[in-house]
Amino acid sequence: MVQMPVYIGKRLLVAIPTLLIISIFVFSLQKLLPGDPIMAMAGEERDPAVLEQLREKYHLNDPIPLQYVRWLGGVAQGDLGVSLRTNQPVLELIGQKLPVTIQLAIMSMFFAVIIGVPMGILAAVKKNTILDYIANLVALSGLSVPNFWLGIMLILLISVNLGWLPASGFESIFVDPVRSIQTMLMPSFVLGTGLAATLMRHTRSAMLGVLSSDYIRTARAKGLSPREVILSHSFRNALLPVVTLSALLFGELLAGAVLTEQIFTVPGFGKLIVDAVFNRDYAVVQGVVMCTAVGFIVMNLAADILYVLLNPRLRATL
Amino acid sequence: MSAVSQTAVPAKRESSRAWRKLKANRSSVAGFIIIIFFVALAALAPVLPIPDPVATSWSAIRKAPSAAHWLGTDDLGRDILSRMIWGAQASLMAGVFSVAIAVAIGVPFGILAGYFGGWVDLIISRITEALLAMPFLIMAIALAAFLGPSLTNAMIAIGLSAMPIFVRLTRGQVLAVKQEDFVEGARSVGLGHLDIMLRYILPNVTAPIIVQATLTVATAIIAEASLSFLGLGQQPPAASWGSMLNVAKNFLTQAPWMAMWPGIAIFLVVIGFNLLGDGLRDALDPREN
Amino acid sequence: MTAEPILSVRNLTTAFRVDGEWKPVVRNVSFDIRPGETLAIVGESGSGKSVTSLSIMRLLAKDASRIEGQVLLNGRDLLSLSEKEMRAVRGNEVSMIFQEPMTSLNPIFTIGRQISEVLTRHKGMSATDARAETIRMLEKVRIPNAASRFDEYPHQFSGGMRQRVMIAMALASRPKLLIADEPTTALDVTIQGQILDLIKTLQEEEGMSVLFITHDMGVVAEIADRTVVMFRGDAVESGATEQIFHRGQHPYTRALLSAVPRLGSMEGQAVPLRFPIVDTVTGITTEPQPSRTMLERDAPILKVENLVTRFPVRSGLFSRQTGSIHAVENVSFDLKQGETLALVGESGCGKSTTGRSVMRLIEPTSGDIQLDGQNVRELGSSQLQRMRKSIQMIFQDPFSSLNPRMSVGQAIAEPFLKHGMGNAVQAKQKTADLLERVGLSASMMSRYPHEFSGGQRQRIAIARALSLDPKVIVADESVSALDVSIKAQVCNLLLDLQEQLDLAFLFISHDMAVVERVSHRVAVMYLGEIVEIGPRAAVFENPQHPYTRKLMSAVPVPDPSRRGIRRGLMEDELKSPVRPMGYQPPRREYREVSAGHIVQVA
Amino acid sequence: MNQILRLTTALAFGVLTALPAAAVELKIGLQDDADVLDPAQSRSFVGRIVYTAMCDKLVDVSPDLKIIPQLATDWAWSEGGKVLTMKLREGVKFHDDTPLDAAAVVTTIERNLTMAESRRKSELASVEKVEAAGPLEVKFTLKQPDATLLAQLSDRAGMIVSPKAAKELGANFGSKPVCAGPFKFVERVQQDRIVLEKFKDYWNKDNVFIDKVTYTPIPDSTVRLANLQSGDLDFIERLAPTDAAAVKGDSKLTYADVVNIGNMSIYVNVGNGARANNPMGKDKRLRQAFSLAMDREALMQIVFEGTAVAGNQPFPPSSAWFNKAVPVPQRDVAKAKALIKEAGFDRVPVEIQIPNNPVVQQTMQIIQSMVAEAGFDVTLKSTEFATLLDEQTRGNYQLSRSDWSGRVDPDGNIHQFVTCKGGLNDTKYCNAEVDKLLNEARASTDEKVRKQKYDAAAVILNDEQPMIYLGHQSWIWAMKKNVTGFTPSPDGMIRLIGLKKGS
Repeated sequence: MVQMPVYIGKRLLVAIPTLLIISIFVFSLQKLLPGDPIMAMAGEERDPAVLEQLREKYHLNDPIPLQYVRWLGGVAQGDLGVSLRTNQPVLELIGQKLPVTIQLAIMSMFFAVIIGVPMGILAAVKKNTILDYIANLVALSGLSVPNFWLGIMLILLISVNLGWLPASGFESIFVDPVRSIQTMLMPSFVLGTGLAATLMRHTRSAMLGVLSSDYIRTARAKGLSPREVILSHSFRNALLPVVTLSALLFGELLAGAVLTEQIFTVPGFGKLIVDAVFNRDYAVVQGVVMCTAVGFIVMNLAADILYVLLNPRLRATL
Repeated sequence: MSAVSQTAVPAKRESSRAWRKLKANRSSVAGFIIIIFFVALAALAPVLPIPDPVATSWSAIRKAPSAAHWLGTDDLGRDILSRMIWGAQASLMAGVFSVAIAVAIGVPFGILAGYFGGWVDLIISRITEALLAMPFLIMAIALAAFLGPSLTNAMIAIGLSAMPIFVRLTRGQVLAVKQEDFVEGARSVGLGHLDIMLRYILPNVTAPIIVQATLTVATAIIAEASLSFLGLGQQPPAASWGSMLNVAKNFLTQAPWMAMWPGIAIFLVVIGFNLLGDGLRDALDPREN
Repeated sequence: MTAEPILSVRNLTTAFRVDGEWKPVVRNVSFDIRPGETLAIVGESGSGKSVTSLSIMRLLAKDASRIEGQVLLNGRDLLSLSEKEMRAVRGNEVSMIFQEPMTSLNPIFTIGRQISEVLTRHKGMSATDARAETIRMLEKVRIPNAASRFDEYPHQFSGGMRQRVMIAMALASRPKLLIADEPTTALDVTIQGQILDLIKTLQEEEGMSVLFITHDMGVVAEIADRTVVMFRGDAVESGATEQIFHRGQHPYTRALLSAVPRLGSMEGQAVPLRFPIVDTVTGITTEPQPSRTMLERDAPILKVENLVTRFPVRSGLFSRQTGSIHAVENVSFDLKQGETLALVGESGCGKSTTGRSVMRLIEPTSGDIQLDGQNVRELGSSQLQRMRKSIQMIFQDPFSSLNPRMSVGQAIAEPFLKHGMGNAVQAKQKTADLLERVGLSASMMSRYPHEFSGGQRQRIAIARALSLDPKVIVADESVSALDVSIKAQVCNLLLDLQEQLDLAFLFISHDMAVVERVSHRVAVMYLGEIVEIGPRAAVFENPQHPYTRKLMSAVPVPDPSRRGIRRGLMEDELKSPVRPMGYQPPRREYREVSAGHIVQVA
Repeated sequence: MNQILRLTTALAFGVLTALPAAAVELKIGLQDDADVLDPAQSRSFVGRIVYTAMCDKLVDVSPDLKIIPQLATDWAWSEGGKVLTMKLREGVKFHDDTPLDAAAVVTTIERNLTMAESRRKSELASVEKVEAAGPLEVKFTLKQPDATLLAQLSDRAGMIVSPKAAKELGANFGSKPVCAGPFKFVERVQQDRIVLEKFKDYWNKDNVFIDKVTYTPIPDSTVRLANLQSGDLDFIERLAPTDAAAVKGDSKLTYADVVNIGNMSIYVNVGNGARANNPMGKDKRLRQAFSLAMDREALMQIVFEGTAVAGNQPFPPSSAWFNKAVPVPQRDVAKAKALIKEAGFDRVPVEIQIPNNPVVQQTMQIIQSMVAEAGFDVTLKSTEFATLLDEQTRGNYQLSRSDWSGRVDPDGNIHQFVTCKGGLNDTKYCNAEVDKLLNEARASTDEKVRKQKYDAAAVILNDEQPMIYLGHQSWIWAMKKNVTGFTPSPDGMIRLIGLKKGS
C-alpha cells in the first residue's frame, strides 16, 4: 500500500509520452485536413482582407511546428486557445460540455451495469441452457443495433407517437433534476444497451473462467451453497476483469456519444467535436481530443487502481 | 513394445476438431448461414433479376412495398430491394476490407512489439495507447474527413482506427507464446528472429486474431454505417446500407420502410458476424479442448 | 481392520460426454475404506483416479458427466442424495484437498475466512468461535504464528504452507474421510516429505480415513495401508500395499513397479544403469543393461568457470534497480564427452538458469564458458547461432516444446536445413533416421505434435536436438513431466543415445532417484550455488553437505516396510535469492572429500 | 472546475430571478448553433435570426423586401447618391439603459469599419465617413454612389450596439451583447441554447407579447419536428419540405412558408485555374445543353415536394428583379443533344463536386439521371462542406454545386458572383459588359434604372451560363397552433414583434 503513490506516479509518467503523441496526431490533423478553417467559418461571407486578418490573428500562417510549440506552451499553462468559430476559450467550452457528457456517461453506465452484469452472471451460471442463449441473444442484439438507428426509432416511438419523453434537449441536473434525467433517459439507454452487451459478455466469460477454477472447486468441496459459491466466491473474482473493461468501455462510450449526442442533440463532447471537425475549428478539436484522451487515461488508471485494490495479491506486491 | 503402441494416436487434426466444434455450435452455424446468405446476395447482385439500383423513376417515388417493388422504393423512385442487394456489397466490403487493413498493419507491429520488447515495444505500445485513447469514431471521422468522403476512404479510416486493437491483441498473444518452450527451442537450434517470428510465433497467435477479426468485421460494418450516416461513407448514387439510412432519416415518417430495411440488414449481418465470432472463439479456445 | 467400512464404492462407472457421445473414463471400480485406514489409488495420467475421487464427491459438471454405481458413506448412498443433502456431506463428513495449492485457495479472501467458513457453514459456529477454532487448526497443521496469519491472503503463503492451509480447511469439520488428490505432486521433495508426515500425524490424532490419490509409488509405499492400482479406467489390482509391492500380479502393476526409480538401488554400481522394462500386457521383463564405462578423456568438452547470472529487481517511480536475483552464483563445473553431469536441487535453486546461461539463452553476468574450444561468452550473434550446433537443449514440458503448427518432420529437419548441413533430400533422410533412432517410425514425419502422446513428443524433441549432431545436450527436467513407465523408457533412450553418439549430458533434475540412475557425476545446487559436486556414487553414498543430506532423506522410498518412519524434517523453506544492491556474496571455501568429490564448507 | 461552478451558479441564479409566474415563453428550434453574438463579427444565418429579436437595425425589410423604418424613422439621399442622412427614433434605449443617439450610431458604424475582427468592412466598403449631424441625425458620406447601402444597414451592419458595452468588451462583445432590440441577452450555452428575455424599455414594447425566448439548435430536421410535435418546442425553422405534408395535416400545428431570396446553382469552372480546361468550362453550348437537359419543375417537385420553385436567374421568378424576357427554360432534350453535337461531342464527361448532405445529393442524383439522357456522363464527387468551399475558391473543380442564402438588395445576389473581381466569383467568369452593367446598377438609387441594367445582365448571363441556376427554395416554418401573428418573410428571419403565444 505504501507503494501506491509510486505506482500512480509511474503510470502518470508513462502517460506523458502518450499524451505528447496524441497531441502531435491531433495537431497534424490541421495540416492534413483539407479545407481552410477560416474559409469554413466565413461561410458565405468571404472578404479576403478579413480572412487574411483572421489568419494572422490565429497565427494560421505560421509553420505548423511553430504553431504546435506555441499551443503546447499554452496547454502547459492551462490555456487551450479559443474557438475559431465563437471566440470562446476552449477550456470554457470544455467546462460547459464536460458535465453533460459525464452525466450521460454515468447514466449510460448505470443502464449498462444493471442490465449487463446480472445477465452475464446468469448466462455463466446457466451456461448452455436456454437462459444462457437468451441472455446472449439479447446482448448480441444490443451490440448489433446501430446506435443512431435505435435512437431515431426511440424518438419516433417514445417522443413522437407516445409523447412520454422529450425528444431532445438538455437541462443541467443542478437546475431541474427531473427534467435533466428525463432528457437523458433515451440517449443514455441507447448508449447503455451497447455497453451492456459488451459488459454482459465479459462478465459471462470472466464468471466462466472463475467458475472453472480450482478454488471454486474447493469452495464446492467445502459444501457451500451455489449462492455462496456464485455471489461470494465467484463474482468478486470475476469483477476484477470487468472493472478493467469498464475503463475501456469509457472510450467506447465517448465514441458512441458522438452519434447519440448528434441524434438527441445533447450538447456534450461528442457533438462539440463532430461540429468542430466539420467546421475545422482546430483549437476545439485539439482541446477536446486531448481532454478525452486524458479522461481515457485517467479512467484506465482509476480502473487499474481499483483492480489493485480489489486484488489482495497486487495490493501487497505493487 | 515400442513407444508407438502406448497411446492410441488421435487421427484427426486440430483444425478439423475446431471445425467439428464450430459445426456443433448451433448459433454459430446460424451466424454463418446469415453471412453466407448476404455474401451470396452481394456476389450474385449482377446476375440477379433485379432492377438497376441507380435507375430513378419519377413516377414511383417513395412507394411502399408492393408486388412491383418488394421492399418499396426510395426518394428517387429506386428499387430498395435492388439497392439493398448492391448495398450488401459495399457494407460487407467495408467490414472485411477495413479489418484486413487493420490486421495487415496491426499484426506485424504487434508481433514486433511483443517479440523484441524493449525500445521497439515501448515506442509501438505508446503509439498504440495514444491511438486507443482517441475514441474510435472520432478518429474515423477525422480520417474520413481528411481523406475525403468515399467508401474506400471510409474503409481506410475504419481500418486504421481499428488497427491498435490488433496491435495490442497480437502483442499480448506473442508475449504468451514467447514463454512457450518451443520458441526457446527455436532459438536454441540457432534460428534467426525472422524465422522464429514467421514460423513459430505467427501461426500460434492466429486463432485469437481470427476471432477478433470476425468480431471487428461486425464493428466495422456499424462504423461504416455511422460514417455514412454522417455523410462520410459510400457516396451516391451507389448504395451502402449506412448511406441508405442517411437518406432515409429524412423520410422517417413519410417512408419508414426506407429506414427499416437497411437497419434490419445491418442488424442481421452484424449479429451474424458476432455469432460466428463467438462460435470461433469457443471452437478455437484451447481451454475447452 | 475388520470394522465396517466408512466408504464403500461399488461398481462406480463414470462417463463423460464427448462430442455428444458418452465415453466411460472410470469402469466398474469398487473398493472399501475402513475407519482409520489409508487407501491409495495409484495410476498414471488418464487412469481415471482423479475422476473417481471427484465422482465420490459429486463435483463433476452435471450436464457433461454421468455417474453410476454406488458410493456408500457409512451405508448411505451419496449418489442418491439430493444436491442439498450432498452439500451437508461435502466439507463436513468428507473433505478434500487438491494437487495445486497455488490455485486451490480463493485469492481474494483471507485464509482465515476460508477456513472458518467451513465451521460456520457446517458446525453453526459463531464468527468468534470459528476464528478461535480456525487458529487452533492452523496451529495443528504447524503453521507458525497461526493467530497473526489468520488475516493474511493466500499469496502471502508459500506452496507448502498453502497446502497446510488446505489441510486445515479440510480437517476443520473433523471429517470421517479425507480425500487427498495428489496433494504433494506440485511440491518440492523436502516440502512433500513434510506434508506427508503431517498427514500421517493428523490421521493418527484424528482417527480419520484417508483416500490418497497419487501417481508416485514412493508416496504409496510411505502412506497407504492398502492400494488400488488403476489403469485406463479400470481398477486392475487391489490389496494390502505390501502385497501389491512384493507380489503384484497384474503385468501393469509390475511394469509400474519396475519403472519406479529407487534411491539407493545403485549401490555398488559404477556406471549408469538402464531401467528394467516390463511389458504392461504380457508382463515380460527386460533385464536392465548397464551403460558402458566412460572413456577416459583429458580435455572437457564444456568447461564452466565462476559463472554468475543475476536478474535486476526494479522498483520505485523511475524503476531504478534496487537489487538483484542471484540466480546463479559463482558456479564452476566441467563436462567430458560421453559423460552425464546432473544438476540437482529444488525449484528456484538456479539449476535451469545455469543450463540456459551455458547456452546463452540467458546472458550470464560474468564467468567463463568454454565449449569445444570456443569461448561462448565472446561469440557474436552469427557465431552464436553456429555454436548452437554443438550444444542442444531438451525441455521439460513435452506439450510446449514443439511448435503445434509445424509437422514433426519439418520440426526435425528445420535446424539441419537452416544450418546448411544438407539439402532437402538429405534432411528427409536424416529425419527418418532420427525418428527410428528415438524409437518412432519414419512414417510419422507428416504428423503434427498433438497427434502424439507426451512420451512420444519427448522423443521427437530429442530427435530434433540430435539433428545437428551436437556434442553436448542440456536436458532440463526432460523426464520430470512424464509418467513413471514412460520416464523409464526415455531415460533408457537417453542412455542408448549417449552410448551410440558419445554425447555429453548436462542433466538438470529435481528427481534424485532418476539422477542416481542416469548420471556419472552429480552437482547439488542450493540458492544459486553448487554446494556439493562429485562422482555419483560418492555424493549419494557419502553425502557431506547438510542440504544434500536433507534432500536425500526427503525422497520417498518405494518400500512399504519403511512406512510409518518419520523423517523429522525441519519445517523451513527455500530461502530467497533476492539481494539488495551492493550485496557481496560471501567467499566460499570448499573441501575435497575424495577424488573429485568437493563440498562447500562455508 | 471553477468554470463549471461559476456556470452552474449563474444558471441557478438566472432561473431563480427569472420571470413572473405567468411569463410567456417561446421555444424556437434552429437548424444550427449561432456563432459569435456580435453583429460586427457574426457570419452565420441563424445568428441573424437571433439578432432579429435582440438587435434593432437602422432600417428593416418588409415581407415584400422594401426598406422600412426601424431605428431610423426617415432617410434621404443627396449629392447624386453620395450622402445618406438618417433621422433616428426618439427615446430609444439600449438594454443597458444608455440612450441610443447619433453618437451611438457613429460609434457602431465606425466599430464595424475599423475593428480588426469586423466582418462588416466589405458591406460598408462604400462608406467614406459617418458623422452625427445632430443629436438624432446621422450623415453617411460615400466614396461612390451605392444603392445597396440601405439594404446593408437593414442587416448586421446596421445593428446599433451599446457604445458603453462595445467599449468595455471590445472584441468580446459577443459574450454579453447589448443592443436595442425587443429582447435582451440572458445566457448562452454553446450548442444548447440562447436565452433572451423581454426588454421592458423597448421602444415598441406594446407589440411584444413574449416574455422569454429560448433558441435551441437541433440540426436534424426530423428531430426538430419531433420536438415540436412532442411539445418541447413552440416554433421551428427550416422544416424539411418532405415534412410539409405531415405538418399541414397535423391539427396541432401551423404551417408557413415563403419562397426565399436565395438560389441554388451549379458553378461551372470557366476560368479558375487549370481545371477550367474542361468541356463544360470551355464551351457555353454545353452549359446551355446542360441547362436544357434538366427538368427543373420535376426536380423541385421531387426533392422539395413543390415548396421550391424552378429558376434560371439569381432572383426567383416572383421577384420584381426577375427578367421575364428570359423565362425558366422547359426541358428540351432534343435541343440539348443538338447543342452537344454542335460542340463536337457525343457524350460529355462531367465531374460535379457536391457537398455531402442528403438533400443536395438527392437533387444531384436526379439531375445526373436527367442530363444523362441528353448525353452528359456525370460523376458526382461528394465532399465535406469545408473542403468544398476550399476547392471551389482554389478552382479545383469542374462543376460545383453551391447555395446562396440571398440578400435583400439584388446587388448582393449577383454582383460579387459574376463581376471580374467579385469576392465570390469562384467561376472566375469575366465579362466587361456584365461588369459595367452591374456597377451601374449598384450606383443608381433609381429602381427603374437598376431593373433595366439587371435585365440586360440577365440576358448575357443566360447565354453564357457561368452559373447554372436551378431554382429557389422556400423557408418553411412550423409552429404550434397557439402561436399566432407570425409573418413569413423571404429573408428567413423570425420577427417576434406582434407574435403571440396563447395558452
